[in-house]
Amino acid sequence: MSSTLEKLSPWLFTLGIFVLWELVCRIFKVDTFVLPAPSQIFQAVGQYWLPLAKNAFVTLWTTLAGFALAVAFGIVLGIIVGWSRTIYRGLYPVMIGFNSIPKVAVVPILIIWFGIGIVPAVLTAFLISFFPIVVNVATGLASMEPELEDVLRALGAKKLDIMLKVGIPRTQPYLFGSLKVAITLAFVGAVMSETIGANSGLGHLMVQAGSNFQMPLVFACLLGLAVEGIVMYAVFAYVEAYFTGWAFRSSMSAAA
Amino acid sequence: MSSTLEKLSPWLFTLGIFVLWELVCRIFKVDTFVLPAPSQIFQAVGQYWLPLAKNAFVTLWTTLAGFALAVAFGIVLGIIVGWSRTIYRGLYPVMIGFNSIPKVAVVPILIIWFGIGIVPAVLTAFLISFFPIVVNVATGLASMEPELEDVLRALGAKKLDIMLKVGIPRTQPYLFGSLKVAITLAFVGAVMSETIGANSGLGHLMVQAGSNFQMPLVFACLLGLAVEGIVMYAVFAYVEAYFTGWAFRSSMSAAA
Amino acid sequence: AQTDVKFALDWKFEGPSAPYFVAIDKGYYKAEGLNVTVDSGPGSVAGIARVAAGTYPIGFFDINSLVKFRDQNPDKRVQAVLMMYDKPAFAIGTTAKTGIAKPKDLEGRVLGAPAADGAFAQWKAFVKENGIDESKVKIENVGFPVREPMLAEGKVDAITGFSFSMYYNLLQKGIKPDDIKIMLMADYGLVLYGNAIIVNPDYAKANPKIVAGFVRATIKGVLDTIKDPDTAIKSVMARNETADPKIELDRLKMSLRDNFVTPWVKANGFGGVDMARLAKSIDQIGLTYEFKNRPTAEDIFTSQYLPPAAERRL
Amino acid sequence: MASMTGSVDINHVTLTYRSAGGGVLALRDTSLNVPRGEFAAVVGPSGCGKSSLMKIVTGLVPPDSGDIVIFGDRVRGPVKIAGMAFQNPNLLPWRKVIDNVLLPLEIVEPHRRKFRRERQHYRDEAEALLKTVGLDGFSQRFPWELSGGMQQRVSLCRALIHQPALLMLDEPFAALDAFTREELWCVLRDLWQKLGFTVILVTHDLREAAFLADNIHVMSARPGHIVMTKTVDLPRPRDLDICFEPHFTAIVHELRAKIAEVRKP
Amino acid sequence: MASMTGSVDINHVTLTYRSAGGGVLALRDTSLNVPRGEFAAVVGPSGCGKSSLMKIVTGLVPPDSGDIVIFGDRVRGPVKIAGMAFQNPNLLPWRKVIDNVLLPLEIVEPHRRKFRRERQHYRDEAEALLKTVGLDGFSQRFPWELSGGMQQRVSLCRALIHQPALLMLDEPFAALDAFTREELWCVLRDLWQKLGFTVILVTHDLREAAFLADNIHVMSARPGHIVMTKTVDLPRPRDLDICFEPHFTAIVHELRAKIAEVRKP
Ligand SMILES: Nc1ncnc2c1ncn2[C@@H]1O[C@H](COP(=O)(O)OP(=O)(O)OP(=O)(O)O)[C@@H](O)[C@H]1O
Ligand SMILES: Nc1ncnc2c1ncn2[C@@H]1O[C@H](COP(=O)(O)OP(=O)(O)OP(=O)(O)O)[C@@H](O)[C@H]1O
Ligand SMILES: [Mg+2]
Ligand SMILES: [Mg+2]
Repeated sequence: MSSTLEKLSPWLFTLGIFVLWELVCRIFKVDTFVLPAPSQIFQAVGQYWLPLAKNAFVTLWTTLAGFALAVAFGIVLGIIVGWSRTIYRGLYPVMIGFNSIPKVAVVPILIIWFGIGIVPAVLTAFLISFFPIVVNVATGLASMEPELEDVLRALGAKKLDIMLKVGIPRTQPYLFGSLKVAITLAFVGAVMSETIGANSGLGHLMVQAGSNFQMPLVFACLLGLAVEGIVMYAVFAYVEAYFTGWAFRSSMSAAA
Repeated sequence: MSSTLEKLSPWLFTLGIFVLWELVCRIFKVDTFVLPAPSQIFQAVGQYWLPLAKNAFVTLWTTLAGFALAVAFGIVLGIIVGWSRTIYRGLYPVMIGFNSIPKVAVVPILIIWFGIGIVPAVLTAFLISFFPIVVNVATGLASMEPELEDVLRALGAKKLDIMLKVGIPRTQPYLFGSLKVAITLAFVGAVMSETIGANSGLGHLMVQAGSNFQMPLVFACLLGLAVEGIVMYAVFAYVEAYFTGWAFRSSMSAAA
Repeated sequence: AQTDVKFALDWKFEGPSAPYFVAIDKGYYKAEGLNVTVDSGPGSVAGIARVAAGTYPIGFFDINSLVKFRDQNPDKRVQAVLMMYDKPAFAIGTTAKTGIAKPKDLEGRVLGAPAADGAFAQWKAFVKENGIDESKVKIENVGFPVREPMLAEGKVDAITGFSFSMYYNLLQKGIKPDDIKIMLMADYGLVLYGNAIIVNPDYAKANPKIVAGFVRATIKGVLDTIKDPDTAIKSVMARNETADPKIELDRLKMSLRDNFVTPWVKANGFGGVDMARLAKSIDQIGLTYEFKNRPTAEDIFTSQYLPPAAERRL
Repeated sequence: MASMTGSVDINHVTLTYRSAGGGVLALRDTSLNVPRGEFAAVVGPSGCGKSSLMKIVTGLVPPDSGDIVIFGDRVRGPVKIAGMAFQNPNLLPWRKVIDNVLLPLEIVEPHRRKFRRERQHYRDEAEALLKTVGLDGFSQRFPWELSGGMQQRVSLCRALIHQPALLMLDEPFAALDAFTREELWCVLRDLWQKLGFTVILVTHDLREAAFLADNIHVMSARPGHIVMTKTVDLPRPRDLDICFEPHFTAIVHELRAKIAEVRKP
Repeated sequence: MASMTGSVDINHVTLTYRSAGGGVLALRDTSLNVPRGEFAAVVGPSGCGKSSLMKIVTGLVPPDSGDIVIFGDRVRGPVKIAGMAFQNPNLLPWRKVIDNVLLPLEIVEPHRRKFRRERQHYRDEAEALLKTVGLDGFSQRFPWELSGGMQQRVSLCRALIHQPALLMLDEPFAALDAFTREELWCVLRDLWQKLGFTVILVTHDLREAAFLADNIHVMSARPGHIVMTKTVDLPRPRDLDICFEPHFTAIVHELRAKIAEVRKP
């Protein structure tokens, strides 16, 4: 495996996908209405870059606010759920139930309570994205090796200490994994809320473009979202490499 | 911790939430069209149990079909991503990008290609839910301890053997964790697709009820979804206990 | 001092929303002492709830949805105070190649209809008024995003929807203007009204002057828009960076022609209703929908905030 | 054995591990007394319950019956005054060697309180300790960058760093070559003589037991219990040369014979 | 030493571990030859590179320079003909003891092919092997239900089960008491004499090396290389009593002296 290939592979993959997409659109004469070709989408990006950038910025920061809430809350709730079997058994089903519900159903309630705009978007991003974090933190704590736990218990450490010094670090690779899932969900949540009630953001722009019959612009918004997701991923990948190098020692490790 | 309390806790929690909800609705006089009280919802369940049951069944099985696809594909893709650094680096960003896009935007395309009904619902459930599985499988493989890996390598085992005999079993607790996340997403995906194009399913029923302002019925549908999610969770919890007992040895383990 | 008023639209900022922006830009609201902000919305169903809950004091939504809302929530006395669309945009759309020319032709065909569609909600009434054998029409629940594409691809033979939405979506699908057939339900026996300005009851009770002022200023905006749509559309375009001015102008003109300026409006002035027709329209809703607390025409519309007829003449 | 205040006192302790595969009776009616400040060794065949005994003393595992009293306090849960080196090094893989060694100081009072303020001071102490076990220069490495024996030495440092009143060592020198081992015997001996803590050492090396301990307790095969206590009446301070004295050899042989006897059930 | 076909041949091997904390030169220009069927032992101070040498021979770690030839084939990656017992037992926690022992049979041909069909036969063999190391009755338990020494014995069984042509043992008896250890010496000796495989044994116990091996290779402190090869000229078959013979003791003492010398850099 040459390391140049490795460095280039994300770009090659992305390029490949766009080329494939363009080809499919041209060969099968896919309707713009159904799926615009990348060339059309990039044209829309060029034409509307200013509103795209402005709205993308709004979406980015509402998403990040919701995501930050989700991370904090998810870790704390994960610890609580990992803490007590009674809470685990009681709360888990309820959380599963809550998460099986499409958040679209919840957004209107949030909008009625908090008005349209940024608050419901932040809350939706939060509500939709905390669950994977809870699950991975709780799993990490529950599957702690008793041997490592004993190291701290033998020192008379309190449960919280054990969780913080062993449970959380040990589960870090999975915590970061769950963050990758959570950030994508947070974007979805924020955008969804924006489509239902907001005067700005990519979700708002998408619906507007849709009702203006501008499918390429709709897909330009989606592209913007994808780019934002990838940028956030790059940030995590960086932080992750710093924190969890110890976990990715496998010679087969693709992450390191 | 008494084990009776533990056994009852899911019921107590659920009951507690309903009681709280009812109280909030009554004390703050929350409008039915914003958030119906549980009493109203259960009344709707009683009144419409037949359509609820029929549509719930449709949603359940489309969801399960999509979820089954997601599990199979997620594990395979997780192994592939865990396999090669080039693929990992190339594919991960693309997947993140794809997952940052609300699937609502993709459903119309599926419906146009596959017609309305069950196929797009299954596919949406699949598309929305495979990502957490990939992430956790890939993380599990990437964070394999080289010591355990060496046990197999020393026998001249091939990479696939190492993945199957060490990587996957080792990551099982997290695999099951990701399944819990994935099943909830699968429900969300199926329902979403049903709201956009289907003649049956809880999503279809919800939209119908919503356009008639029958909020209690809408929430009865949501409740149905939550119940289905919880049932699936119970199934997993059972399977999980069988497969991953070895991982939950911690005295603090809430999962065991 | 200016009073802040939040006003909720049913949908995005498009050609037909010109009157409010005209009223803002020309200072009509300001003249009434109002500082109006306009928010886009998610459609009538969710929107009416927002007005009922008080998130917005005033909104612009479908009066037929309001009827159902009042039926489900009899104690929430949300009322319409200004009728905007004398004729609703509810329509059946089809293409020339299907050969459907009149309602009766729908028999034996497939009708694509989003379950939440305002137009589809009137389907049963339409069936009854036109003597269609309902059992012979196959109905498919197609969501909004796929409605027109499925018609264009021949997967369904006709669709329900708002006339101007369908028209432009079908144009986008590359169907020639001459091949697009739109049947306005109002032209086929439906007496339903369309969208109206509705108000939160508590707010209206506490601030009757504000509501009346809002209504008056809005009417001025409407009249200006009717007089000069080409100028009015600029007020919309200033607030929607991505819209195509030509399409929006077309859409506004179509809406003015079909919805705003009907013969009845020309005769009686803008903004009022014929209470007998409204009562009959409630009956027609009852054909599709099972009432529990059937509202009366008076429950739904009040003319108390309307300015004198003279101010409403075209 | 009469219990006296100020000793580690194990009274008629029984321990069964329950699991899906059926219960395992690990300890049966085991009693043992280690007076404060004594250096005790426990020897016995593999799988007889030595590690279990260590875990019971520190309160990590609760016995089925019987009780443990440490310096007057009954053990009800994990105790705070002990330092323990497990049979496996059990180093935390996400911490560098030095941070593994510092771990107890982040937990145990009064160090915990002072830890942030006096970080540098504690680091210096840890570095010094690592140096005594021959690991200078390895403090900034991760545990998996060390050889088996080096990991075990880090684990020993972690047990010692907070100068616990009771030191529990479970085969701490098993992965070391004879010379490193003997060096560390001397390190441990000197520390013990200087600080006067109480030590319970599990070992398979009878010479190690005889060289270091005041009393050597021999355990039977599983279910384990103490079948013999041998007092090592060699004078202190002891030097490595003592290992070649006939009396030393005699003690070792006596122990050997006893274990050989108890291994056959 | 001249290389001959049919031997394990390590030629001028150098190994550096590279890591964030800087490189560690573990092996420097190490050469070693173990003829086919020989029992070789490697001894040396802790951290000198013994485990690294084992990993290089089995191809788990590639050397910086030098090459390894096993029975005529150059090692380019993990080899298939070896059985290895690591210094850590490294049992897979999700597999019961018996399934851990059976693992090599699921991987290595020709067993792999036959594994499903002859499952029962293989299980019986594994049970028998577990019995020889004193673990009958523990086959249905999980690894963490075993004591340290028991785990090590399971690991030994796993290395032996598929009767590899080359057996690599990294301190396989370190966690065992003297008697169990000696018992297993005899088990290993008998197996070796019966099957005639090649063994490389890393150990800290010089008596163990002298009792079992044909040749004992002494490694220097890190960076490790072979500083002495001692041929054990005791007659075969050897009995445990041989450990008390003066010639045996002399060999042990010679080794001891050599290690003492090489430990000082
Ligand atoms: N967690 C556990 N679950 C079930 N059984 C256990 C567990 N830990 C130990 N045992 C059993 O208890 C017995 C004693 O184990 P222990 O670890 O105390 O032995 P030991 O004397 O330390 O042996 P060694 O010298 O091999 O380390 C063993 O037979 C073992 O199988
Ligand atoms: N994965 C690794 N990364 C970096 N350095 C390592 C790694 N493994 C071993 N080393 C270093 O290589 C040297 C030799 O290690 P090795 O494990 O071969 O020693 P050893 O002779 O087996 O010691 P012991 O008798 O203590 O097991 C040590 O100094 C160690 O720090
Ligand atoms: Mg032990
Ligand atoms: Mg080693």
